[in-house]
Amino acid sequence: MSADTGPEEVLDGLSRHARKLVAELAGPVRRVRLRSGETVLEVEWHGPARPAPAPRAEAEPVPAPQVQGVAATDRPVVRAPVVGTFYRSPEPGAAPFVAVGDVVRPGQVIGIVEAMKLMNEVTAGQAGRVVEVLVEDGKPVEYDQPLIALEPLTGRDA
Amino acid sequence: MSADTGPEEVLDGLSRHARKLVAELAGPVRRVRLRSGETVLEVEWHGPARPAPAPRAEAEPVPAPQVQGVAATDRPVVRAPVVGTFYRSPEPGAAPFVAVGDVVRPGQVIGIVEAMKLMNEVTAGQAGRVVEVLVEDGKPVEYDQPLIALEPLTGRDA
Amino acid sequence: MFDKVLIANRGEIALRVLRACRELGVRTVVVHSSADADSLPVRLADETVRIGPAASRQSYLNAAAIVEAARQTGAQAVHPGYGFLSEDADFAEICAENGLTFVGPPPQVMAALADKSTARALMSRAGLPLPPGSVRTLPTAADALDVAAEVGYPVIVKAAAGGGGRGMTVVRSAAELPRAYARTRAAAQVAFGDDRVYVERYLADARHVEVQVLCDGHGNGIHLGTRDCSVQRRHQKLIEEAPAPALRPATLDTLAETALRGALSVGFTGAGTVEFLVDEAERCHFLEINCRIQVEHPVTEMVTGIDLVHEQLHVAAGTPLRWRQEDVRLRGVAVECRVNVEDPDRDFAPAPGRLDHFRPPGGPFTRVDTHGHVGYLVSPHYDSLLAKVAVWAPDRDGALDRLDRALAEFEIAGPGVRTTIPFARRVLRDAAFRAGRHTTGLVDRLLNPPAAVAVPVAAPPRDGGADADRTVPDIRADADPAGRTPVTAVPAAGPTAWRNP
Amino acid sequence: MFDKVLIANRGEIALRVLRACRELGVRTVVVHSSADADSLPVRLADETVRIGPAASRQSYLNAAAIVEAARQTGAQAVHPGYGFLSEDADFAEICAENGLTFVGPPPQVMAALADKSTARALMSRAGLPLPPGSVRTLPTAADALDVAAEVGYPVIVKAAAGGGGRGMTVVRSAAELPRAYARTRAAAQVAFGDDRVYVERYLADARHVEVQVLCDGHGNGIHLGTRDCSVQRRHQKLIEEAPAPALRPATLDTLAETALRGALSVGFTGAGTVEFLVDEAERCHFLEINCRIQVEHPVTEMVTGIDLVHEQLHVAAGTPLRWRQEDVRLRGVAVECRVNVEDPDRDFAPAPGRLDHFRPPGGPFTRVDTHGHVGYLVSPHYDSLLAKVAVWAPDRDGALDRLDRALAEFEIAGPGVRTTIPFARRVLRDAAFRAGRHTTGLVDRLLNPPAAVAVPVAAPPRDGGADADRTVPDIRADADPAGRTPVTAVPAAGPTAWRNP
Repeated sequence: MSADTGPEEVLDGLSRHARKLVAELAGPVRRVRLRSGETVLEVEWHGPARPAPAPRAEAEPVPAPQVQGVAATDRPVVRAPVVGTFYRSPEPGAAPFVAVGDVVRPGQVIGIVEAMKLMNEVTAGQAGRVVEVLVEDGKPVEYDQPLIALEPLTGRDA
Repeated sequence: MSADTGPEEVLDGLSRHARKLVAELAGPVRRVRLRSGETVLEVEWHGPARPAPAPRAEAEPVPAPQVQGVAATDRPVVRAPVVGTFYRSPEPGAAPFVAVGDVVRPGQVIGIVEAMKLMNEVTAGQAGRVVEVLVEDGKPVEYDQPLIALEPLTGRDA
Repeated sequence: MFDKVLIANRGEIALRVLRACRELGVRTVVVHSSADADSLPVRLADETVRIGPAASRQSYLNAAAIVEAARQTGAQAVHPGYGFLSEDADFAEICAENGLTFVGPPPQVMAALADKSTARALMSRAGLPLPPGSVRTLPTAADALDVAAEVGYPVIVKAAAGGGGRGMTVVRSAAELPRAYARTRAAAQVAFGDDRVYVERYLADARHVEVQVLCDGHGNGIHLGTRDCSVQRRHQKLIEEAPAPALRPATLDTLAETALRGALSVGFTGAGTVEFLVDEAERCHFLEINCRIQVEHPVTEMVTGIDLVHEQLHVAAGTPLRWRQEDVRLRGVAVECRVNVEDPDRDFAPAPGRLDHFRPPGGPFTRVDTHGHVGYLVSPHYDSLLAKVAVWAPDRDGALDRLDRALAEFEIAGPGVRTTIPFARRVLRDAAFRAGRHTTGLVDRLLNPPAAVAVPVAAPPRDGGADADRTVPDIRADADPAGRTPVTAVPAAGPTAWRNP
Repeated sequence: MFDKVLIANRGEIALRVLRACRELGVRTVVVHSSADADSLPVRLADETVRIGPAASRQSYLNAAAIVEAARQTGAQAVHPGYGFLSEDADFAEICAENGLTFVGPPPQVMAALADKSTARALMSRAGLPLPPGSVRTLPTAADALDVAAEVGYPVIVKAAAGGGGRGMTVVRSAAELPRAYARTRAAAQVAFGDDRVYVERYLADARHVEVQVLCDGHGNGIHLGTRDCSVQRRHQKLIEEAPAPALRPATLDTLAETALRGALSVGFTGAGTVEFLVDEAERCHFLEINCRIQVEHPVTEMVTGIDLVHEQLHVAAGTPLRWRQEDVRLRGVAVECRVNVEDPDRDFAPAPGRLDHFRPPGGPFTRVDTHGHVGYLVSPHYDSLLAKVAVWAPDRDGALDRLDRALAEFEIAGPGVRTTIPFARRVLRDAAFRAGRHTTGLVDRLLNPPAAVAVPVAAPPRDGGADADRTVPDIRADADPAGRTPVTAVPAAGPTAWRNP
């Protein structure tokens, strides 16, 4: 189950996608077929299918883990490299490193996470336009917590 | 999931995924097919399928309950009405009530189950031709245990 | 010790007995209905025999099928668990006739104790304090009115053949009595085939305290201390603890010694429970003797270190008692919570279904007895008891905190499935309960906060199981407020005439 | 008592500490790696903070991130569990500098005891019996050969900075020694940044016996009896029990009193374990002191009724010890089995994977500590300990039968998942083990039935977790067979010079 993607993980992915597909697509699905390289998944329905996954999730009584501020969508984000306090600007009163609408380049500093009195610069891993700042200035963040959301650059931005 | 992933494990994975899929997807599934490299898993339902007990049982690692002599197929059977000892004939040495090939009518006695010195006649619930006697004479039977297997009568028998 | 024991029960108690057998090197035969073919006791048993369909009457209450299964498998003894056939003297006799050892007292002792009037007559002779009020059965409503007038309202009309919380009606005024009298007789006739009833004063605010005893077939007996089971809803115990809290040590000693004397006086053998009602002045009133292992036996095991099911089996095998009274030393406090698949928000209606999630608590001093598991289908055919969570701590506060912790982490979920855990945790937060000052009125107070509390009649009996372990915490008057001597009649007929069919 | 405690660990011990906090009304913060985001301790915690990626070095061993998480959440104390940072004096110091109470002894005590040579020098001064052989560190292979010749082969080369079964090589002849000496030094340099080693005689057939002590910050201390942990494979304990079996009561008393004296002499506070090797003549040799809660603490809890994690928290909060020595009464026998996700048929290789089935045992006197549940993905990143099953009975035979029953009903299954349960049950059937006459050589004997048993060197250290709770049951010679006085050198340098980095 380590690192590299084995057939196990590929199948996991295929099944997940199949489930999601069927849940999200309206109407009675008759056949689903997925393949990833050597791995294939195929499902065919006999009659009209009800959309089942929703009630299943609804009945889930377990409290969801307290994941704070995880971005709901698949848009690219810049995440906290350490647990600490997030600062949007280099010092109190200064202008923020980035604001919504700004275009960032890979390696550009977008904020600071202070941990144990150490200031850790947070840099963007990819280029993009800032569409949302997900954590307020001065708030605590967990490791890997999304800090800002980006959208990929279009031709116009580049 | 360490080390080598043999075809054994891949099949395990395929079955598990098939099971989970069918369990989670609503509606009568007709066919499921999974393949990983050289390994392929395909399930097809004959009629309007129940939610897949077959693969579920197959991969079940828990020792199966000690159900004795349950008929594997869906052919009609006559079952023991009580726990006790099954006798094929009315008394020792006598001819059996029925033998393979015999045609039985609803209500016809096909054997006796003795329990607590009480002789309980076992009667066929439907007409049919005896295709197999499932319990030997003098053997203990559980409640509801199949005793003889029938096949429905065709026009020729009737 | 036996080589092979047949377990004539289901659910958590079948598992409990199976575990004891395993630990003693005894092979197990688990008989089961069609509904339980895939249950945990069946999966863990050495041998299994399907004895009937889901309905208890044709399976777990089917004496002939059980004896036949024992014959088939060569089992030497039958452990009946609780409920079902566990207190059926006829079944014990059938076992004996078929060369099977019934794990329980001799049939004639069971028969005598099954009839409440007989039991109390016997205990009275043994010097046990009887409850004030009539135990004479009353042939007419006029007789009932006379007794009620004498002991004072509220009174309770009870079936002589009842027990375990069944066959009782509480009456608050003379106007209600004739109808209640007729209704109870009719219900008793249906339920027990015996419509004799008697009337006693009803005492809502007392404690239900019981004593665990253990007697062998050689005239030896010990007691294993007290349990308090006052947290009850409609005569069904919800939370039990050992020892009984907030009573004077002298009261506890008296109860224990009295109980043992009573049991020994009737030739009791095996594990039994002598039940009392204890009033505010710590006066004790004998209620009944139960001839089986109780649902709540774990709390006694936890404070004594004695495995009661092991001892039942040893006694049944003829071994002299392995413990002397001086070996029994109580340590700390144990509290058990029954987890029933019922919806506390819908008047505790059964809420069975398939368990998508099931993760019992664990950790220090925490014991769980359950037949539940992920994927288990809680059957509507049987009792709603799904699990028992019992904890131990050096003191009662610690035990209650631990129980709350354990219940909070118990994860049970599935479509339609609800449990009594939220209600039990409400009880744990109740100030009177925390102080150990609660009575059998506690649950009604929690469910009906306003003043006037209507004490409901016991639910109609359902099929077997832990249901039958319901208790009789209801009756019993305090000493007459006017200072009159309480009426305590002894039934005219001897044990056999009073035999519970 | 604290309002809020941060739990700096994972798996079953994080759950164990969380349960104790709940029972004491203390709010919990569970820090976790990305791999454990959906783990049981995280799901049950009041608050959680993700402190790093799966790799322990960047999460559970990341002192800065843990302290930062405590600051964020306002936790007042940090409970380190076992393994990871639990015996890291620097971490304890960092906690103190940041106003956090570290649940454990003072940093300087931890530092002194972390160095084996220093620890033994201190214990020698306190009058504890030291093992025969050298504890002087040896700068050259020639020195090592001299000492080995003096104490006799087999010998063991050990890193002064090692511990918990790490940094040791067994040597059977002079010819092997120079290479083993060089290899151990090199490995110690890599593992501990400290290549000092020493040589002692190796004694395979002794018992590993340890004493649980509990000391407060006010100079009070008690002992809680002994544990035997002789069932080990490559210095990893598999089955532990309390009290140590088949030893004379006088030996047990001496061990317990000696251990407590040693702990008090160095200003130890909290829960600690003093480890000894006991030879056939019941002579005791001090091994080391562990400054943390041990994996095997449940067996002590079961025979004493004292919750060790509660007491750790009380002591850390400054409360004087709540138990006097005369309050500690041992009762019965408790045995624990560690259930590791390893394949006994493939040399105990880790066998992690997703748990399709997971049903822990239950019932009387059976305790399970586990973070496992249906659907749990056993991570390859951490230790292989999945569950601990501990049972209690009045006597040892009963406890072993009960443990076997419990292990037999433990259902764990998933693709690729294997556990050590089958092997543990083999141990339970071993005649020498049943008789309590086994030594640390038992597992090798079972795995390698023929005569010549090669004692393997400890596996290379893996990341944190229960791994770090491995023990040092290996060294120590019996009295010299030639009757010479054993060599017992005391290191020249004081504690700080020996500080384990």
